[in-house]
This record gives sequence, C-alpha cells and structure tokens, in this order.
Amino acid sequence: MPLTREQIAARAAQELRDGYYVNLGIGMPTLVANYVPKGIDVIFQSENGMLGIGSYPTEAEIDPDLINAGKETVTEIKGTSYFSSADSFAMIRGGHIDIAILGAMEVSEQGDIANWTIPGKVLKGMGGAMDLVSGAKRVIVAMEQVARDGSKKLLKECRLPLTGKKCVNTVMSELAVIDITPQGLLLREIAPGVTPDDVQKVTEPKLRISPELRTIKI
Amino acid sequence: MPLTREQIAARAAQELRDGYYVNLGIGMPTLVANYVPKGIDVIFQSENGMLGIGSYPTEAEIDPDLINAGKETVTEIKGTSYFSSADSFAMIRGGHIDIAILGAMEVSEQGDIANWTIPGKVLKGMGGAMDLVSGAKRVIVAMEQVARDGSKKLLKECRLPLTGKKCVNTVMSELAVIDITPQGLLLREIAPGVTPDDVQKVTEPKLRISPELRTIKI
Amino acid sequence: MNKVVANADEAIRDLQDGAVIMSGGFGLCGNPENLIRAIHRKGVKNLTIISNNCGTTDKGLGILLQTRQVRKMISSYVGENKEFERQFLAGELEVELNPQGTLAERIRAGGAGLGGFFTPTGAGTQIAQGKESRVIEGREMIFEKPLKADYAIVRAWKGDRWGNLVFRKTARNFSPMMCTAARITVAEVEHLVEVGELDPDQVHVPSVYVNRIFQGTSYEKPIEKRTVRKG
Amino acid sequence: MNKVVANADEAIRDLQDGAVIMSGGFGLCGNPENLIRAIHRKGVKNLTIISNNCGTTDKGLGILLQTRQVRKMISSYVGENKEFERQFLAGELEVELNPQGTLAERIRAGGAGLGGFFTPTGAGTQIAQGKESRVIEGREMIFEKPLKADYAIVRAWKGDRWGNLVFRKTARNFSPMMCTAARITVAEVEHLVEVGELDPDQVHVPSVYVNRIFQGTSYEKPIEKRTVRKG
Repeated sequence: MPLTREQIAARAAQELRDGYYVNLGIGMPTLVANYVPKGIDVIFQSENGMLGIGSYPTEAEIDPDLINAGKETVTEIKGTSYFSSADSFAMIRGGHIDIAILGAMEVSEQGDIANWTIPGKVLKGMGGAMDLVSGAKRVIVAMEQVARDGSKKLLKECRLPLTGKKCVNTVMSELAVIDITPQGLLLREIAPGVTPDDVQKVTEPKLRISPELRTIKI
Repeated sequence: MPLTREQIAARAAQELRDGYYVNLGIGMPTLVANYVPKGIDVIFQSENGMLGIGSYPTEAEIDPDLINAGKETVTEIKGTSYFSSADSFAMIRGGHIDIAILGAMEVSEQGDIANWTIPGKVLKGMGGAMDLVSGAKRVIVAMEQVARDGSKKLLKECRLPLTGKKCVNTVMSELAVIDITPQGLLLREIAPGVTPDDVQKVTEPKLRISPELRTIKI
Repeated sequence: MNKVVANADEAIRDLQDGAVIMSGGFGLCGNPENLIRAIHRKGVKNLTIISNNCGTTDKGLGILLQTRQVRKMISSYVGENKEFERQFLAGELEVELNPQGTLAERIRAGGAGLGGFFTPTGAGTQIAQGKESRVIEGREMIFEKPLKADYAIVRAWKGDRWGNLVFRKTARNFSPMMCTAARITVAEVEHLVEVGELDPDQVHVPSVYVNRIFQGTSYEKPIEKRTVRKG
Repeated sequence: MNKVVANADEAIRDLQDGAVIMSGGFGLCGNPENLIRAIHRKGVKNLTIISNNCGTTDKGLGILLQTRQVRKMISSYVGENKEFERQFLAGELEVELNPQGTLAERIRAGGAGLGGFFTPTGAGTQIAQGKESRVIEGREMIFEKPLKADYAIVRAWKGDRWGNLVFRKTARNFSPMMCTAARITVAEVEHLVEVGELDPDQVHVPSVYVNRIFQGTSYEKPIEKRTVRKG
C-alpha cells in the first residue's frame, strides 16, 4: 500500500540523527518535524535567519517578529539563535546544514531538481531553494511519484527549469526510497505490498534494485 | 619654523568634522585624537573590530579584552560597538570611513603610498594598511618630508613596495600641506617662516603652488 | 552629531523619482512600515526596489505597486501579490529574480566594497544565463555582482541617536546588509534610546551605517500565516 | 547532543601532524590559551597556522614556534616575534602574508561556500602578483580565494553546551569567521552555560558551527602594550 503524506514524512524523519541541523521546505517536508525520533536533538534552520525552530505558537504566544521561511508564525526553543539573511545563507551555502528535505516537481536520474517555476504560469521566484539544493550536505526530496496530471516526476532529464544540477541524494515517495547514484537510480526500500515493477511503472529511468532491498518501516 | 609632530597632528585634526568616522594609524597619527575640535563628535574606528575608541584606561580600567589595532589598551565610550574582523574590513573597504590618517615611508605624486615593508629588513606584514589606503573615502598621510637617512619621501615614483596605488589625497608634513591632484602636487599651506622653495628642496616632484597659498594655523 | 529626524516624511525629504531603494523585511515581517507609507504619500515614481519580496496585494511594499510607483523589483520571491502578477504580465513592471542567498550576498558585497564573488548557487540553471562561470575546486560556480542603492530603509527594534541598531528575532533578515549598501540609510526604530544605552557587544548595525533615524509609530505588524497550536 | 569535552587535550585528541589550524585572536587578545597550550603539549608538527599574528616570542602562538611545530604561517602581521624572524630568515618557516581585510574575507568566503571574490585591496602591489585582476566599475581589483582549515580554535566569553558563542569586546576579532571555515571547530569559553541561557538575538556564533566546547582555565590574558592615563 502506498504511504500517506504523513508516512512519507515519518520515513524521511528516520534519516535524522542526534545533533543534526536540518532545513525543511514548505509543504510535506514541514511535517517531518512531527516525527523526530525520541531522545535525540535535531535543530531546524529557517533561511530567514533562525536556528532552532520550535512548535507553532499558542494564540497568546504569537509574535509577528517571529516567523519561519514559509511566513508561518513559530516559536523559539532553548538554544535558538537569530542572524541576518547573509549569515543564514553563508550557513546554507557553506555546507553546514546536514540535511535539507524539500518537495519537487521533477527530479532527474542525475540528481537534477526542478521545483521553482513552471514557464507560462504565475511568476513567484526561487526564494532560497537554489541555495538550499546546492548548499546542504545531503538533499532529500519528499514527493509523490506522479503529478496531478498523471505525468511522471522522476525522469531521465528534467523538463522544467532547474533549481539545481546534480544535487539530490535521495527521493522518498509514497512507493519507495530511491538513491541517486553515479550509476543512476537505486531502489533501496519499497512500501509494504508494492513491487519493484509498480515503482518502475511510474519512474521514467530504469531502476536498479538494491541487493538489500527492504520494506519501508514506519 | 617647521611644525613639531604634535603640531602636524593638530593640523591634521583640523580636517575632522562633526559626525566623521575616522581611522588613525599608529605613531604620529594616533596623536590626532588629542586635537579633535571642541564641540564636535568624531568617532574613531579600530580595525580589530571597534567603533568608538575612548582614551587610554586608568590602571583600574585596564581590560585585556579591549585593545586597539596597535595592541594598546583603550576604553570604550558611550555609543561604542564591537564587531568581527570581517565586518570591520567590510566597513573599511566599503568606503564607510570618512578619513584615514596614516604615516608613510614614501608617497608619490600620483598618490601611491609605501608604508609596510623595506626589502631585506625585518619581515612584519602589512596588517590592515592596504585595506585602509584603498578603502577610506579620504587618505591623509602625516609624515616628515625627509627620512632619517636624509632621503626625500615625497617622490616621483615610490621605490619601496607599494601599500596602495593612487590612494593618498593629502600629505601633511612639518613644512606643508600638499594635495595630490591629477595635475600633480599642489602646495596649499605652508608652515610659518617657511618658503615654497624650502618645501621644493625636500620634495622630488615639481610643486605647483596654490593661488590661495596660506600659512598653516594651529 | 545629530541623525535624529522628526518622522518618516522628513527622513525621505530628498527622495526623487527613479531612485533605487533597498527595503528590509521578509514578507511582511520586519518591514519599515512608516517609511513605506511615507514613500506612498510622497508619490515618487519609477522606483527600483531591492527587497526579498514585494509585500502582499495591499500590505507592505505592495501598496507602492497599487499606485504604480515601482518600475523594477529585484527580489527572490514575489508570490502572494495579485497586482504584482498583473503588472508583470502586462509588461508594466520589470522583475529581476535572484536566489535568496545570492541576493543577500550581493547586497553584502555592495556594502563591503567587493567587486563580486563566485557562488555555486544557480550554476547550471537559467539564473546562470549570461553570467561568467568557472569550475572552482571541482564545482561549477557563477559570478555575481554587488548591489548598491541610493536609499536603504529598515526597521529596527532599538536604535540610539547615533544610529546603532539592534533587531529583534526574525525581523532582522536583510536589514543589516542593506544598511551598509546605500548612499543614505534611514532607520525607523520601535524604541529610540540615548547613546550609551545599547550594549556595545550586541549592536547589530554600527552607527557608521545609519544616516537618519526616528521612532516609528502605529506599527501594524501584519501576519501572513497565522499558524497556531492549541495552548 | 553533547559537544562538551573535558578539556583542551580531549578537544584536540585527533589533531595530527600536518594539520591546517585557524586560531582566533588579534595579537595576544582573544587567544584560545588552553588550546594553544594543548597543541604545544601534544607536540604535533608541520602545522599550517592561519591567524592574524603569530603571538610574541614567548606568548600565544609564539610558543609553537619555539618547539618548531609550525611549517607555515598565513597571517597579516608577524612583527613582535624574534624567533619567527629567525626561522623565516633561515628558511625554516614558510610565510604567506595577506592584507588583514583580505585574510578575514577569505576565511569568511571559505565558511560561506563562496569560490572567491574580487577586492580592490592590494591591487597594484606585490600582493597582486600572480593573481587574476580586472577593472570593475572603474577600479582595479584582484581575485582572492577562500581559506579553509582542518581545525579552528577560538576563545569565547560565554558559550552554551550546544556551542552557541558570545564574545566580549575586541576579543571577538577573527574568531566568528574561523568557526565557520573549519572541518572541526573547537571553542574554549570563559563561562560554559546551559542551553537557553544566552539571548538568541545576541549569539555571535550559532551552535551549528561549533563541534566541541569546554570551559577554559588559568587564563593569563597578557597585555602587549599597557597604555594608561592618570586616573
């Protein structure tokens, strides 16, 4: 059975280790914060200038000077620090963030990612996405395998304008955990009741199957 | 009569205006702080990361964490701020310092300056001198006209390794105030009892004499 | 030394048509609300605005779009603004998009006297088009140029009469760099204090960068996404 | 998450011959005294030290010269040290001089993931020799490359157990950038505090940059030029 969005987030959270500094993109990746394994300290960075994001505030705690990069009101934790945008992206670009978990519209088997614009549609801008994909030590994409229009999202080459080249390390979808390796896509884990063939059907490039292929456990 | 070192510093201090941010080099330029005109606020920067240098401390006030770029113990004033070396030189390089007053071994009529090394002598390093001469809005050199060995210091071309090219605006010596202009050296002020010819004798390039030549007043 | 002015209108008294203005703020957080309102009142036109975003349809910098005062935006993210979209699609508004970190770093470079820098961000994307690129230590990098402005407008939490500034939480964002990169920097502060009241170790923007300062009034501090948990 | 180590010796347990080390401090101000002593005790050799100065003949980093542990210095000013001079003239010590602002900016670039930058500092001087140069907006500028290190050693005033650091007065100098540019950053602090005790708006180095932290002891804090006025 394919994973739910919550389950994809929970699987992604299994990659977190004690002492990791992590940046979560908006949408599904934000849910990852709810599944941090017990007993470890994981510190979330927000590219608008904050390290150590807490939970959403109560009504009484709301502070308009305290938002995350998605412009949501948040809180601080013990150990939080604030800094300027230049310092924040020095941190990101300089390789100090252990993992960035992001959504994507397309990912290629080379690890290229497209997640910032669709030509002819509304102009929004890339925000911090290009910096994050090129700067984080490890980039995990959490996304569904197929777009709403039925088209595949894991491709031989991205068709949309790129956010970054050769930067995605792993894709986590409702069906599988797939590593991007120099030899192409490697199917490492698979959702319960799903076959490698099911995954291949919604994946454009040829999947290699890991000899240690295992079932995703949440 | 030639000016004393204290008088050269006092003359240089006449260039200071209310609200100026100023960096003083070690040696004679340090004395300029003693002659700030009454009633104005001049803020001294120290390139090791301080804006708003106060006087030397009393014995009781000495703080090893509070020194100027010459490694002398100093104090802070109301309105002082501290910052990192990168931020300090961003301030200097970015043209935010109104005047730098420095000593020099040689200055050329193009405004080149040499004040950091003598080949074959002790290796010391340029410290912040290259940044200061290229970054300050205005560079004033306070120096004597002639070196201890009798050689001229205001030259057609510097012979020593340069600290910076085309960066000195004005030279203040024991004999004169000389502007460096696109047309060469312009004698603007002269010490009491000194003639333009006296200045020319110790100056290698040809001096032009300002139509408004006046006597230095301290 | 007196940098204190009475209000936002006096602070931008010499602002003219065609000026390049950097504005601090991330979305509607940390906006110089008094100064944006004063620019709106003054009605100057053909402005180039450098700011991470362009407010929302009716808040923040968005109000300058309504009155068609903006010719060009240099930003990283301009969603959440219908009027922006309309003017852009109609060819009435020029837009230059920069990756957010590149935008921040270009402003810092402008203030720090650097001639530009190589960054891996955007290499191999359409952001790299027309830019010099080279491989440095095995990574493709592109050359980005410094940004400067005629005016920077920022809002700080506290500021003293010399212009030393302290920001609060994520309202800091782009403001510290912008203060360094403009010919005239104007700071509105929530609390104007006497010189000597701020801890020198904890000043975010040293006074040298601020030309004019005043205490702002009537802060609205709108919230874009009011996300709450149960108390 | 536990970054706290017992002492300086434990903090540099894996330091090896040939390592590149950045050391905070300006002259003898802000030196990581415990860590310098531990490197001295450990006796590792062929070190490359990146630091604005090299201490004095018998203080600060100077003690590592006495024991011939240093192969190369990358600095801006190395006066005040007779042993340094002797080793340099004898060809025993390699020296790379950088303008102070260029040194600071190269370290920042290393930590910030930039590939290098153009600066006007040093253009037309011997510092420019062998470096790419170009005219940018009418000024000659030279290209400078980022600096990185295996270890950064710094001393802060306060630090919490996660590694958030606060510096005091001019003891800050190069330390914040160095923390960002090393594979392993070790901070010794005068006051080790609990997580949550530092004001988040006033942290100079966020915890992400610090790998190991401990409370230093026996600070000597020598003064190079004791200048006083009458009280």
